[in-house]
Amino acid sequence: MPINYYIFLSVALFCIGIVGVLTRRNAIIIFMCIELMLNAVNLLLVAFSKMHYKTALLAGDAATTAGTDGQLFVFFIMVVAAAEVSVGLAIIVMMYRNIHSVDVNFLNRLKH
Amino acid sequence: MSITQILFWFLSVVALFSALMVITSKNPVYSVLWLIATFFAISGHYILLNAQFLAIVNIIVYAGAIMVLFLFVIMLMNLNKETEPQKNRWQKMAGAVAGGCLLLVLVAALKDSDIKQQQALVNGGSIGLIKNLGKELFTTYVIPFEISSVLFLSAMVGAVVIGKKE
Amino acid sequence: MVPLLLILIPLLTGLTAFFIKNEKAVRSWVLLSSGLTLSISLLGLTVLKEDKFLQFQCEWLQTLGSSFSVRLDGMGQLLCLLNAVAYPLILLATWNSSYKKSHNFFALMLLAQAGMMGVFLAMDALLFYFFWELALIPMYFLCSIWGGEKRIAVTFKFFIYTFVGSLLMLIGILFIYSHSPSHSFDIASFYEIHISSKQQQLVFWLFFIAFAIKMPIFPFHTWQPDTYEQAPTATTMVLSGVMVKMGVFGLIRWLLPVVPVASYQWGDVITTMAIIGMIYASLIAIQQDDLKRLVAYSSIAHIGLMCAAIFAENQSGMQGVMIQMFNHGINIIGLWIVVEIIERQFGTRKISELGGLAQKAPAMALLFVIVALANLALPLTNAFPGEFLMFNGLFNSLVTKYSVWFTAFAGISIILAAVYTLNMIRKVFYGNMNELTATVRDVRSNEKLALGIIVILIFCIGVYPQALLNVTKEFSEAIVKKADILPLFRGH
Amino acid sequence: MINGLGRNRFSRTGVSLVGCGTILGSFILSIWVFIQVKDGNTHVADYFDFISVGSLKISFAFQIDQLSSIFLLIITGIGFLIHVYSTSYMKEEKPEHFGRYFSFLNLFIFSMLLLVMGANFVIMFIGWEGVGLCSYLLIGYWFKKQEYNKAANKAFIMNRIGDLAFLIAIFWLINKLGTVSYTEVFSSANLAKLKAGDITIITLLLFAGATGKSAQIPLYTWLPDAMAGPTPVSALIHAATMVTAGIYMIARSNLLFSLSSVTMDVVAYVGLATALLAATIALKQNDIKKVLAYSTVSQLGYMFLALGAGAYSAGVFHVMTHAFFKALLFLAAGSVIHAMSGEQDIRKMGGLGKKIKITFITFLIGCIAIAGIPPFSGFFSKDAILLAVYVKNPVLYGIALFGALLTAFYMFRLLFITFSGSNRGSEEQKQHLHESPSSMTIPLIILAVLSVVGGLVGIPELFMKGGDKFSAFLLPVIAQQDAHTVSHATEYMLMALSTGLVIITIIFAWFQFRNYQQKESSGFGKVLENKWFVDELYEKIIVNPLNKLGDFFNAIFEKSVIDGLVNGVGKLVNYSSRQLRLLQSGQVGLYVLLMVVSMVLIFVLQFFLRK
Amino acid sequence: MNALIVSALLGVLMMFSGILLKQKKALRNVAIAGMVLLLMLNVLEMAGIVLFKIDTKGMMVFDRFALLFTTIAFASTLLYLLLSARDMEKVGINYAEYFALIFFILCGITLTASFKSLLILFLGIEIISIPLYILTGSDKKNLKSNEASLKYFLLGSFSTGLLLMGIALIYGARGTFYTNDITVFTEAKPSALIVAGMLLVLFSMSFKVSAAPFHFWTPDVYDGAPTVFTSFMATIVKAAFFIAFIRLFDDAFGLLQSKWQLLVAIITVATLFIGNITAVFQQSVKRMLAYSSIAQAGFMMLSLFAMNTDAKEGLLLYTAAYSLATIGIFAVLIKMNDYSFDGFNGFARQQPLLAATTTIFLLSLAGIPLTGGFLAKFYMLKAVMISGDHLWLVIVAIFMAAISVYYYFRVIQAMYFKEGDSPPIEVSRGFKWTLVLLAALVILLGIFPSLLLNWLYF
Repeated sequence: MPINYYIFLSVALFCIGIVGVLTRRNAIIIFMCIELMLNAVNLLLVAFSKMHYKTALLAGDAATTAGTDGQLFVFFIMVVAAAEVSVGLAIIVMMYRNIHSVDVNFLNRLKH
Repeated sequence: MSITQILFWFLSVVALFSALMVITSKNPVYSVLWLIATFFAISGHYILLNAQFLAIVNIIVYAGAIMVLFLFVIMLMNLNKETEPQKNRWQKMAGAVAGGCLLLVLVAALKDSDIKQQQALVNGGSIGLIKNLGKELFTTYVIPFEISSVLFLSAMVGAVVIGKKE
Repeated sequence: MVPLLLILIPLLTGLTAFFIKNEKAVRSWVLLSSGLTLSISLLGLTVLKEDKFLQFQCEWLQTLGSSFSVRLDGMGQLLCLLNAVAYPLILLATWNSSYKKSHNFFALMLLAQAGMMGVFLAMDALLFYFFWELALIPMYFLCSIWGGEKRIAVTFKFFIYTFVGSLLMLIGILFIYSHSPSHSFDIASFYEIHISSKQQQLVFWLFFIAFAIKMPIFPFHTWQPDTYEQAPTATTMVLSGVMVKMGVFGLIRWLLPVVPVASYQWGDVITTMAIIGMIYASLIAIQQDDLKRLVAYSSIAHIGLMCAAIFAENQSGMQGVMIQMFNHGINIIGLWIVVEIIERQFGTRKISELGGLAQKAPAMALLFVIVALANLALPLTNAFPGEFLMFNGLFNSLVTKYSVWFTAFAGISIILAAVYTLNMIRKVFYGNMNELTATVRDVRSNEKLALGIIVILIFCIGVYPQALLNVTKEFSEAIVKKADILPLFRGH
Repeated sequence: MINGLGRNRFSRTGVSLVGCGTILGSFILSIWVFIQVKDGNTHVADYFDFISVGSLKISFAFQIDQLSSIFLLIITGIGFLIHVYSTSYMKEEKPEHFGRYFSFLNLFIFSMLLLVMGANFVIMFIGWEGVGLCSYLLIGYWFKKQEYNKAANKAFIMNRIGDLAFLIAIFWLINKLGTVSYTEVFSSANLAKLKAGDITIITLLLFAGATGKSAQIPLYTWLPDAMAGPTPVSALIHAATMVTAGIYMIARSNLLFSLSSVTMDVVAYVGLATALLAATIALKQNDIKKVLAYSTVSQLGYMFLALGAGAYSAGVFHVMTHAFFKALLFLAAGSVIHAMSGEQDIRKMGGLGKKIKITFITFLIGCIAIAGIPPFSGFFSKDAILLAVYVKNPVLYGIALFGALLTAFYMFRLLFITFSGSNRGSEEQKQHLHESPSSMTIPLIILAVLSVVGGLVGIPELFMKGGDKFSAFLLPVIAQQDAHTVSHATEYMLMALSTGLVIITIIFAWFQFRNYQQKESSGFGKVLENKWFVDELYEKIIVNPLNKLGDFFNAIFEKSVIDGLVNGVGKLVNYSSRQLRLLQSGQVGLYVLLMVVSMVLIFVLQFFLRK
Repeated sequence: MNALIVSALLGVLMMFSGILLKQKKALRNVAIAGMVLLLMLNVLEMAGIVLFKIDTKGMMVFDRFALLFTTIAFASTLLYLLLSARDMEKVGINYAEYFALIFFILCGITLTASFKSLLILFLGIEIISIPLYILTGSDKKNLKSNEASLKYFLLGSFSTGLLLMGIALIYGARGTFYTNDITVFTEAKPSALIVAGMLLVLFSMSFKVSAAPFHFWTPDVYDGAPTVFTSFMATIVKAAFFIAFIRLFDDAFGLLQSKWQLLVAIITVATLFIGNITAVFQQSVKRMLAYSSIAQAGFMMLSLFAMNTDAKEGLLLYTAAYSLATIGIFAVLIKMNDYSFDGFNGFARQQPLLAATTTIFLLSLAGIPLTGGFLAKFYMLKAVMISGDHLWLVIVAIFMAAISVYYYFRVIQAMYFKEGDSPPIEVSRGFKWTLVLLAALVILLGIFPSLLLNWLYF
């Protein structure tokens, strides 16, 4: 598959995530959109990893492990995302406990 | 058009469509479900790229664990209705336009990059297999791996700090 | 050794003064300190004339290309002397004024003195900048804590204003540094730079604005009357007597020789500005009803003349400026002392509310009239030789085509100076007493002593100015030579 | 020569003794000096470097030659007399004020001596300003009256205007010659170096300086006001000595002036105009001292006329004779005022001639002298001037003669109104009327004698072989210009003409004012009474606009433009701060939006705008 | 390496001591002792004594720059703990956990100071960020704290997304995460992927150091977070991000300077402008300090712009001077009853020593000579000046510095020149002495910066 396809697909997903962050006001959904962005990155990394692998193969290195690092990076991203989710949801829940809402528009005690 | 290509297009369309549905669904629960659909599509891509390990982890961790957690929280908060009132339309519009512009700009910037001729190897290569990744992870990447434990520890402590009732 | 002591004595005594809570003790301490400074300064001027005494250098910030380098040269001698003379005078004159938390007051005063000493002695641009600011900060606190009603806003304006100026100077310093051949802040390497005329002009303005604000030169002067009005008089004396000289000093040491071409190119503009300022300030002074503001505007006019004379770029003007810096310092302190006495007695500085003081306070009237006349540069008072030389320098300047016009217009201001000074004397000291002024008491002995010393200085220097001129002779020759760009033209 | 200032700690007698004694000492020294220089010597005493910068060297040096010795004599001599006179005139003052008076007076003498003895222009300038200062101090001597103080200020400021011109002239000299000492400036080598244009400018500037000090158009208005000071001061400073400093200066620089015909003409015309203007004003003044003041201005005009005509020695001669008779007149007027208990308005006097005889007679002598009736001193000096003018231009002569007639007219008007007719003063004044004490009358008498015979030193050759000693004496200093080109017959005729006309005028005045009654003047008289409205004119075109300008600067320009700009920057910062912080709305959505928008912009900039 | 491992271990230790030790004082003492140990080990490592020798496969390198910075950060943290550890009690019940989180953050700081791989950078940033989200929200009953936490979390995650996208793009172009390999040779035209990735990384890092226009979270979060943690976030953490920033751009994109220099200049100017201007109108000192931290970030950005030896030295000096001063001010601020400017009215009369030290800190922040702040700013300006023809940037910076005087001096004015009647505050003797020590350090840095900077070389 041409790498450009993956790039565009990922970028599209990434931007959809951004649009979600911009347009929604439910904190949980915003957070989900961020996860979507991370997944777009993951996809891109995997695609690149395979691209580099292919490049190395074509260069004649049959036993190459080029591109492994990309996939491992994805693994770490997932790890971090998991940790982030636990903390993030805890914060959202705490917020909800206090003001019974997860609407970010209500987050305006702090301004100016 | 080979089967791989068909699959690629199919998965791409699914991923994009469900991603769009995530951000447009009124009901948060639907959003979660659409997001899970997206993750599945992405996992499909991983499989297509012969990155089985990540595909599995993606489904288990993301779709399985994380999204369930989301769903759980949403349910806990009783947000499974269309609770969200209409957001300021101008802001929505502005958000969509800004995001669109960003997409446009990124695509325009990247479309002529020097690697546009290159291909991602589909359906082949063994680097995505658990054996290879594991070997690499526990040799070269052992330090980051250990470090991520600190991350988890802090996340754990954090969850305790935040969650514990006073 | 001498310059180091000149800085260290006020600095250390100042720091110690913070901890002497007893008012009497702190006064004596400060008097002791300033007396010591004065005697060291005099020693440096008379006995310890060899280079090894007048120079001090040690490593400091060498990675930055800067060192702790201080030296007493001609102009430095004079200004340090002024600084050293001013303090005992001020202390004497304000011996009866009480300040709450006086230890802090005097400590800050001494710190300011240390800062000013440093400015006059520094031979390294960065060090110069350090001291420049060090002098400013204590002033800020002095004026803000012990000043008049509107002190906070006014002092703050003063502070910000001068701070902006000094920051611009900092840019200038950095600019020269980055273009200096040896990447050093040493003044010698500053004197050696070769930069294009455009760059010179840039640097010129960066420096000039800083100095112009400090002096102050029209139209950068608006902080000054307000600050003088609001500051406690002892501080005002330091400000106007010594601190404004920092700007003039800076022009001579750090601007003219460093960027001679730009100084030449902009000389006419600056001189015009200075002269407009002189007339402008004099006209305003005529209209003033507040004694402090009147003196403040008069100071602007006088400083304007110094600025104009500097840009005449000849030795007459230069030496005139140098001795005038000293003399103006002495005279204006004298004026302030009287203003302080008046304000302390009557609680007002309004000229319109005063009158007839000479009837009951003849000594005060006499001393004041002498100082005021010295301020007018009457012959045989100290200001005359200075003004004479400055006007002569201005008139005989080779670097401008308009010297005659400059002199003529600058001359108008000396007429106007007569107008406002005499009017002030007339309205304050002459005429009939009113209810307020009927309670006047003559000067106390300490005030009389301070004024007496000033008057003696006025006459001594007025009759034999050559003593001071000799001090600055070589230095001014060197500066004029450095600033002279005519050889450059001849070369091409 | 330099007097210690008699300070106010002494008793009154002590002060008088110290004051008079030092002047007497000076006088004696002056005579000694006079004898020393009689045979054409010039002494230059160089004390120390006053200012020495680069190539410019100004030393504190004195030069005594014939010209300065004449002035020395006048200054110390008349000064001494006036000191003596003052001891009783001022005796009603409080001790400290009495001391102050004498210290000022001595300071004045000191400055005046400095002025005439200085060996260069700078020292002259020092004295020049010094006398201005003393004049200021003495005019404002009675400092309780703001009117007087204003007059003092006016005097000082007007002098300063002249001083500025003088100062610029000095700079010009330094610029061209690099020196200010007389001997060097007037050396023929240096004079030859100067271009004609430079000479004209320098001399004009010097003359402008002289107009300030010597009360010529346009800077004369301070002198009449200066009569606010004590009368002896008026006599000494504002009649006999200080005001003649301008003449001294020009006479001193005669070599320079002679090289510029333009300046000479200007000097002559200004002098003549001043003489006429002041004389016309004097016709209608009612203050006894004001009349004398305008008369002084007028006489100074004559002196300048002489200088302008090139008759320097005649000018200096007139300075001397004028010093005698004008000091006399003033002192006599002082005596009158003293007698009338401070009354100065001649309309309230009259018939005093019988009561205070000595004063009357001395006043009369003064009047005759000033009117120029032979053989009184004024005749010779004035005649010398008129003759010189005639040589220069007969039309000018006519005008000058007319001025001389006016002089005679107003002086005798003054005399008759004051001393003849009946007394118009109050009863109390009539009671109080008495002759002054001897310490006042003796100087009067001495001066009267001098006024009578003083002219003889300059008696023209016409009358006496070997006459005109005066010019001869000054010859080393003043190059003789006025080679007589008129025949003796013409000279006689001119003398006779002027004398005759003067006598006719006096007789006319006698009929006019023998029995003076007060009446309103009208029309032109009003203009004269108000001094041609010159003061008002100055007020309108110079003082008021300057005040307005200052007001404008102070109230509007300073506050709203300059300070406004500075504060405006602060306000701008404050305003933008208030606006900018609204950006921080607290809305996460907005934050992200702004971030994304700026990202887009930066991307666009990076990829599509930059090459 | 010493620091990395020990800080992680200390974090764990604190977690457990929270269970074992019930006394808060004991906990505090353990934490402080641990901090001292950490600092000492780090200094030992600078002297060449390394306890743990682990092959990081080139992903990290503990060079002098990194070690010196970690030393600065640890020393600052030690002082911070000495001054403010007691005040953490007021925040909530999880006293031990706060210390644990702080140690974890320090672990992250060690990573960001010494990374050579984008992966380590990413992990380091996350290890710093996640505990911060928690600390921000640790005052659970306080809605402001909640809000700040959530905002910080959402925006922080968003910026992490950007960072990851950037890393992915860079990886795509180059196939490696090692920073040194990203631009090892000069190319006529760098790949669009690298440039785009670099921009995204730039945005993300700008976000972390709160540079405009990615600064929006800063005022709200700093304001909402418990003051004691704001102090930590605004100083040591921000400094760490800056070190990461400059390290990344030096190693990875140093050769592309022409590509990003203008952008950095724009960001710098915007940051200086927004930070300084907006701070002028604030009514709360805490919020003013938040804006001031943005403004200071603008100055630190100058080092990124110039990217030469002076810039790096200067940045270290800047982080030290800025951290010390800000920690000091916050330590005093925590004690105040009223965070508004008026709350400081008459403070000098009530607490002359505290007022004097606060004044020194404020002067340092304003960049007045003889304080560390001045030399730090001076280094920055000098770096820019000798990096080429960028006078305009220096002039902008200077004018903004002048504006900064305005708001810093408002505090001084309130303390010294205004009368106030706020109830007196209690401070311990130790607190005072630590504050004096801090002030002395600030001045020492202002007079002899070489005491610090010589460590870079000797």
